[in-house]
Amino acid sequence: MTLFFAVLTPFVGAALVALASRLGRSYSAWAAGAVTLAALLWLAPSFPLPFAGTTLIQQHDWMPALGLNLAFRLDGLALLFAGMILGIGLLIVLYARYYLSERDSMGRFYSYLMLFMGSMLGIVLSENLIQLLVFWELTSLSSFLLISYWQHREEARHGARMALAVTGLGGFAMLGGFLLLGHIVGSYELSDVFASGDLIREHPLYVPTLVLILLGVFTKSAQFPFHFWLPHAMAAPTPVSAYLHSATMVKAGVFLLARLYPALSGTPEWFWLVSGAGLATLLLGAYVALFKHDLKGLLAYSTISHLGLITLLFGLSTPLAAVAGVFHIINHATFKASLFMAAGIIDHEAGTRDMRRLNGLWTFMPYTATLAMVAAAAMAGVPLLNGFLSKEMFFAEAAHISADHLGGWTLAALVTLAGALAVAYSIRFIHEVFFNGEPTDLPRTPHEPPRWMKVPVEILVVLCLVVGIAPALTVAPLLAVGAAGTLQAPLPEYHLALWHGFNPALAMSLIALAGGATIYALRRPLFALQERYLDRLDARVVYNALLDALFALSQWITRTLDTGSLQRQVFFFLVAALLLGLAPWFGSATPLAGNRQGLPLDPVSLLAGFTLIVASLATVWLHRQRLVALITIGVVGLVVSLAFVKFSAPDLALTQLSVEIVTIVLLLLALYFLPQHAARERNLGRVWRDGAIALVAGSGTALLAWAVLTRPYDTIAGYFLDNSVPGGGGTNVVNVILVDFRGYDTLGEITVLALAGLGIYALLENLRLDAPDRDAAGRAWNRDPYPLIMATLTQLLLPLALLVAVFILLRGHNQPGGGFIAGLVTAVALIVQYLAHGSAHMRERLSGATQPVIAAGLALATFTGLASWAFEHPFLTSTFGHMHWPVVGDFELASAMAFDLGVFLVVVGATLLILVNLGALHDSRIARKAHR
Amino acid sequence: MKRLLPHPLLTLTLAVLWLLLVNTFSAGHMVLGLLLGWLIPFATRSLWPQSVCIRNVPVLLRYLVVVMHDIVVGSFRVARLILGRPSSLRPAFITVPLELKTDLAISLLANTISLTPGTVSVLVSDDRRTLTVHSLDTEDAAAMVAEIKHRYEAPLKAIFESC
Amino acid sequence: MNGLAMHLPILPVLLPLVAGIVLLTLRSAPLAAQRGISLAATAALVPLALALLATASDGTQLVYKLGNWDAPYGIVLVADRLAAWMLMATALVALFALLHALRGDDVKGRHFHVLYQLQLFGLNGAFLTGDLFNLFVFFEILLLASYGLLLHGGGRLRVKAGLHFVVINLVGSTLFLFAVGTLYGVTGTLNMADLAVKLARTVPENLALVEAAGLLLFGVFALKAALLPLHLWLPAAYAHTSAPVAALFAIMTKVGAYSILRVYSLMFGADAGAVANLLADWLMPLALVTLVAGMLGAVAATALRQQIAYLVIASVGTLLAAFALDSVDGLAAGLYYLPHTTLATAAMFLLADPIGRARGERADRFEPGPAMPGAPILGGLFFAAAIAMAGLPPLSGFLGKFMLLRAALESPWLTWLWSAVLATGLIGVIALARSGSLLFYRTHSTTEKLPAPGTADWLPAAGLLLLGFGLVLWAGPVSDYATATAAQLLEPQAYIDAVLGGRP
Amino acid sequence: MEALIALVIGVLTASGVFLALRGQTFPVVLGLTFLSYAVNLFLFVMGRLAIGVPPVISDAAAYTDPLPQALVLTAIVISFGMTAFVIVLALKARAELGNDHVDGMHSDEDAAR
Amino acid sequence: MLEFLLSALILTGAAFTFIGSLGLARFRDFYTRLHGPTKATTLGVGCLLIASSIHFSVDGDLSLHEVLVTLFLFMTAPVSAHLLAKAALHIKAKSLAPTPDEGSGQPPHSS
Amino acid sequence: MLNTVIPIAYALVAFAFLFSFFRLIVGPDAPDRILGLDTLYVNTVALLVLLGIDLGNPIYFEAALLIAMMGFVGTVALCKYLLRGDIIE
Ligand code: NA
Ligand code: NA
Repeated sequence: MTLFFAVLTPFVGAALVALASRLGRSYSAWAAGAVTLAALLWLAPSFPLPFAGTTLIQQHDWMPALGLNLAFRLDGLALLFAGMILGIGLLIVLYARYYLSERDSMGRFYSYLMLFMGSMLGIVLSENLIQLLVFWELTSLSSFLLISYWQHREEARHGARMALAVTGLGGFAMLGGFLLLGHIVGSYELSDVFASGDLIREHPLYVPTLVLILLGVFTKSAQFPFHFWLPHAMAAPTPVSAYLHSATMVKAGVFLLARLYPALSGTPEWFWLVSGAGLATLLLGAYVALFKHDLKGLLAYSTISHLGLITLLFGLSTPLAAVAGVFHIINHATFKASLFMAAGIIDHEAGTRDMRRLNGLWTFMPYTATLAMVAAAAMAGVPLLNGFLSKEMFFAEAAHISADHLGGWTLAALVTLAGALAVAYSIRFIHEVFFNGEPTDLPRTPHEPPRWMKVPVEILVVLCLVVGIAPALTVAPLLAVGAAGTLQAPLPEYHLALWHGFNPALAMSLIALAGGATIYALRRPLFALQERYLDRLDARVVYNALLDALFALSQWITRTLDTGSLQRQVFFFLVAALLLGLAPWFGSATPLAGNRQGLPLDPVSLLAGFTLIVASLATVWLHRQRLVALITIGVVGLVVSLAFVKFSAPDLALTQLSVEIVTIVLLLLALYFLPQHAARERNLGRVWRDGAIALVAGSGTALLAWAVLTRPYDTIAGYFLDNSVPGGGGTNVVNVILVDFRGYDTLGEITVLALAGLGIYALLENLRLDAPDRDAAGRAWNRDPYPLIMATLTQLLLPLALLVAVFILLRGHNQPGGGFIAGLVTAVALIVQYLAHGSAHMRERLSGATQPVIAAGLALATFTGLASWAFEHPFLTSTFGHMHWPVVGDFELASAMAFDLGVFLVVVGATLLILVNLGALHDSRIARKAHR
Repeated sequence: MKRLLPHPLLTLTLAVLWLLLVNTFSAGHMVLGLLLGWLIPFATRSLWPQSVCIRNVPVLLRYLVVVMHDIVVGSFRVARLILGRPSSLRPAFITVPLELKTDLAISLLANTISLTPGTVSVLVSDDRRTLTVHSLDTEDAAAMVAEIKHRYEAPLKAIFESC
Repeated sequence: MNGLAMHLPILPVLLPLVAGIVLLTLRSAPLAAQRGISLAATAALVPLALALLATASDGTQLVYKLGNWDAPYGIVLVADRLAAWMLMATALVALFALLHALRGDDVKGRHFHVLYQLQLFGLNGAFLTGDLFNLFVFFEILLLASYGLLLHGGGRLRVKAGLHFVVINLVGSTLFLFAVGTLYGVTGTLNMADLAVKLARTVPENLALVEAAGLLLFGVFALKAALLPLHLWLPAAYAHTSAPVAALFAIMTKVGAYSILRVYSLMFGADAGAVANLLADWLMPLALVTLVAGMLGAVAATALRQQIAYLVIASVGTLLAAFALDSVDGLAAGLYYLPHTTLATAAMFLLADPIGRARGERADRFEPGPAMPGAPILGGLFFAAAIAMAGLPPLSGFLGKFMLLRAALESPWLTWLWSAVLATGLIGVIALARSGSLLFYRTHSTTEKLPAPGTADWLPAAGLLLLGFGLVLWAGPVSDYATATAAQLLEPQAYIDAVLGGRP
Repeated sequence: MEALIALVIGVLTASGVFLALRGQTFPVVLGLTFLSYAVNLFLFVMGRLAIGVPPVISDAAAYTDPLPQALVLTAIVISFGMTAFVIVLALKARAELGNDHVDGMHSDEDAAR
Repeated sequence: MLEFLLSALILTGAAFTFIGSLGLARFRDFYTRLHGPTKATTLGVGCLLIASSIHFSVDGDLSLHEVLVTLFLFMTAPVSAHLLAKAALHIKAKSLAPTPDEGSGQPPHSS
Repeated sequence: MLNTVIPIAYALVAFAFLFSFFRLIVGPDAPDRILGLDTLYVNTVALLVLLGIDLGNPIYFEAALLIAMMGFVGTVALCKYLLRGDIIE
């Protein structure tokens, strides 16, 4: 668990640090330091293991079935990186304490920093590839937070988003790569991956795997052509830059190269892709660095260049090159971190990082200048400093490879050129900041930084020196263990020393030093050239163009699809339905019609069918004259009910008839507030298009119906017919199905009705519509709201209608009828009273509380269903029995009747709720007017 | 009593209608019919006019017979007109002065007029003093008015407006 | 089994129904009482779902015969692993959305709690039913409740979105009935298990007819799931309704996805004889196109809630792509992804609410606005929710995506699926980084008096995110359950036997 | 007879589809009503056509299939509730959007976007 | 004898139904059209209902519920006719006879 | 005798139905159409009664009763709409 806890510590620490900031600014820093140390302490006991040649692996189950476990690994490479992350991390914590200003939130900064540190630690200590990826993405996320720390600055926001986008791209690619790798190996564990190197390299999926993983590596390590995000990430506070861009974030990419080196390297694809990208990056970074006026810009491109160098080394695929790569990782971390911190100090003290304004700082801050000069010299590869050693190993390997490969000395020449450029920009950094005359127009007068701000730089610079002077005594064991961890194999012969005699590498170093000095001396024409032509060449332009294209494309597609038009939605849906319904018929042997014998056609049915069709078409044709359309659609409803009657469905006919009238009343209520006539449509193309769709849809459903009707079928209906009387106690099978066999459907159905009522009630609240004071033809309304004869006679009809309703309700179980129809009849009977007498009259006489009726109905239906629980039967189990009372005689009682009564109540309640409230719309308006 | 049984006549009517409806004349349904005949008016008593008073039942019965006879005769007359030449019709609106006062009586008169020979009630004037009738084929408007008043209005007045 | 345990499968349906009835009865009771009832009923769904999960986890498929009628004649409820899973997701989202609503959204119109409970009634009923027509009925319940909830509070855009939502769904319901009718017309049954048996025996002369019905049904479910090009109802509906309702709606598209999974694994799956693998050619391309279009919509969005709505569409694409793999691993990936995306979306909608309010009149539009009070906590939660939605580690979206990509390794769709999922993942990161940066970073000072969010404003969202994190912590058991569910779905014979009791 | 019913269902569907695609709320409501007629009739005839054999148990020899009838009853009720809702929603939209276009627009030109 | 009565009733009923609707189709203004359906059709349907009542009473138990429909039709037909006429008057539908004033019911001065 | 009478009756009622429908479609005024619909309802009652006698099944009675009721309500509502616009006021 120790490795797990080491990784977990910074994450938990992030919260502690944030909390500590409440105590005071320094507490955050102290807490962050403590957290870093704690992580180090968790690891410390295990440090000797890699030196002893042992790899520590700790496993914890997470998703074992998917091969995704928490698995940690401490080998040489992990140890090396963990040490750098925590060690430099500690220095950064210290440095940042003095760097951040009063306005900056300490808690937020250190909290993000801890998140980042934990993520980095997770990457390097992961044994499981997917877990590694998790931490990998976490570094992207936490660096987003760190880069955008000064969120009010536009460049910080942009830089952070760019870094996230580019490294995010790599992360997603790498996820693919790791999945493929795991697929090839059969495991995501590094141990298994290392053991399957040959299997991997010979697998047909090797190239896609490699490319996807390298995309991750290259984006993270800012390799060409993905390098552009890194300079923009310099918008981060300098401690962040120092940390992310020296020892950590960007090193994650090269760490992964080293990590997967045993599994993936050694193929031509690896060689060309990795070393190709590395070489291009090396040269490009070094070249651009020379022209940056911003101190951190220079360092950023220098970082890009050095990352290219390391990548190139790993690409070469020789063990010695790999050792050199690991060595340069260490060295670059030390000198680049110190340089960033120095730059930060300069920025902090002078208020600018522009080298055109920063001049002659030597006089103001000689001590800092000295430190910076040593570090810069290491960066340039000056002997006696650590940079020289690894760079010389690099030159040696380049020369060696050049001798073997086609192209002869091209590689050697190019890397020497890169070395020369590095020398040139290092000189520039020193010369233009500390010397080169007087400072121009600085925001403040620079002076030496606080004591403790220098300490981290001092430590790192000392490291540069001691390693450079006595590598064998200092860095050698660490390098050995790191290189061994990289190679996962015995180390090659190499010799860490300042002096290797006269050899090509030494020559290249000397040429680079001399060449660098020369280039710097000739910098003015170069600068002019650069400013004139080459500044415009920036990968960021491409990035922005791509991003703009993405936004433009997204907007175009989204707006093309979604115009906010309902007609379009309906159209899409209909077309989709037609395609889905038609597709199976193409190339199918299924005949359209079956061989079932049909019924003969009789003249009355034909007449009814004709009426329905004419009425339908008339409705369509006349739909702009809305009242007329309402009348013709009434005919359609009537004929549909007739069809139900004709084809043995009396219940349906009754229901359809009642619903029909309520719907017409509803539509009339609504029509009052809507335009009575609609204008002719001007878009005739649309009319034709819709007509065509309608024709196809109509034909489709007609054919579908025809196809089914002409086929025989077996049905479960027999069961209902057989069991309706013995099992359900009713002879009206449809009703028994509704209240018993499928009573659950009915419960749902009345819930829908109740919901419709309640929903409408909610909708109508605060609804205000202008009531027209004259009709469509401009006539004032009739003065007589409640015509006498109608009022008097409908009143007489009420008891009759209610009697009919009770009749229909009571007989429903055995004869056509039932709660629903009875409910509608009742509602209609009451609505007629509203029509005849008006809402005010009815309100005086009838409590308008329809909602309790709905509730009672639902409750009755539900609790009737629940009653069966008492007998240990499932919900809605019905029971019935025959009674005998004196005088009254025999009769049947069924629990389903109570259920049906519930249905009745809901229907009455909901229908009245809807109609009465809709009818009261106008009323409330008058009331409101009167009130005003 | 009035409260519990607001409309005894109605109760009886409804009970009879119930028996017609269920098409069964069993004791159970008689009980149920009476029960409903009581329950429905009771439950909707607030929606009912204060009371309907009916005097003169023999007049009522005679009136019903007259109306039924007139309906049949009137229908035959209308049928003849429909089958004849439409252009030979002499349609007219006729104003019938009303003596009836109660809503129910006026309404029943209007209904009766609509169901009987060639007339349809169109309008009760705002002051309820006249009833406008549309006549399909008018020979003598004054005679028609007289006939309506004598044949329908008088008995209705006797039945409903003599309490 | 006796007592209440015997009725376990129906409790998640009846509880909200009874609560709804009680709330309707007590509609003039004090607000606190109404809220208490609603909350208690919703919270009680969690242990109920847990109990069902526990029962189903060993592979038991509880069958509850309503009215004590045997299948296929009566309606049965079937509580299998999938149903329990959906119930759990619903219960959790519903609980937190309701908590959010209690801070005031519930009193902006009539009957919020009744509608809410009946919405849950509809949802749970749809997940549990074993009868195709009953599924239609519960679709209608949940739709009508959702209409009410969607429109709750009113307002111009909300009403327009609601009108579109209602009309398109009514057309959809019509199609549902055409499809169910055709299936009944050919097979003479409605029980899904029985349909599975009968459909597998489809004779060649009925084949195209049955397939047409099956595909029409798919059209309906695709509409509910918001599959391209039937997704157009969703962005406006989700973006313009109130926050708790939008959060609850996170489960609504899943009803469509659920139905696709249930119907096409049971009735048109690999074992379905002549009608086997009916969706094979349709689902994957549509899912991938939906994923891409949804993500592009998220990029093009001009306001946060609109963006989340498009992310919902993208997540539907992801989910259905997983289901389209039609393998244990694929289905498992989808089933893991499902609660993740539901929780994350809901959290995001709940967060969008206080964010919008804290920005004053700029609301949630993507334009530079005033520095919002409470930015650290809202921003932090937004960051976490965005990570989850974008499918980045360490949250559940990543694991879902990992499982999906892994499951696709053996699929012929590998290249397409990977390209779509990975590319949209990146686009999602870009879109969310942009919106987060705009909302939280690109701010200016203001004199506008902006309300600082209280704890209640963000706590439910935080709770949902925490639940989502639970999916990561317990990824092992969760994914095992998802895998077992997937295996159960791909072996429908056990379901059929459980429902039909071994009868042919 | 089967052909006539199929034709009728087709005409109802076609009318419904055409009206549902109109731009104003009122024809859309009419269209939805047509569609529900069509689908109810369709669902009903899935039990096949039979004359004079209503599913009320008596001493008759045969009965028509009662199940589709029960389903249609449920469907009618549901579509009634839905229609009522959409009608009121149309009014609400008229109030909120200021006109009766489904997208809250005035002219066809706008709607044709 | 009974069958003759039945046949006569059915035929009369159907004929009146037919004639009533014929009037509706044939006549030239709304007010004259109103007469056919109000009287002839109502009587026609009444005849048919009585026929039905007799028919089913003979087959088995007494069947009198048709009386109810008849009663209902006779009560409502005049009300419908009245309302329709009132509506026609209100919208000033074309009339062959000079129309009275809507409020007072008095004939126009011109006639 | 009934066997010859019933088809004739069917034909007569069918024509009545057609005439009413004709008036409904042709109008010209709204009251004409409403009257057409009202008459159509009554014709339907006739048709159902005939059907009941023809099939010897009294089960069509309720439909006839309901059609009579609903036809009336429809007519009242439509007329009220013409007169007042607001049918429930
Ligand atoms: Na989602
Ligand atoms: Na009438």
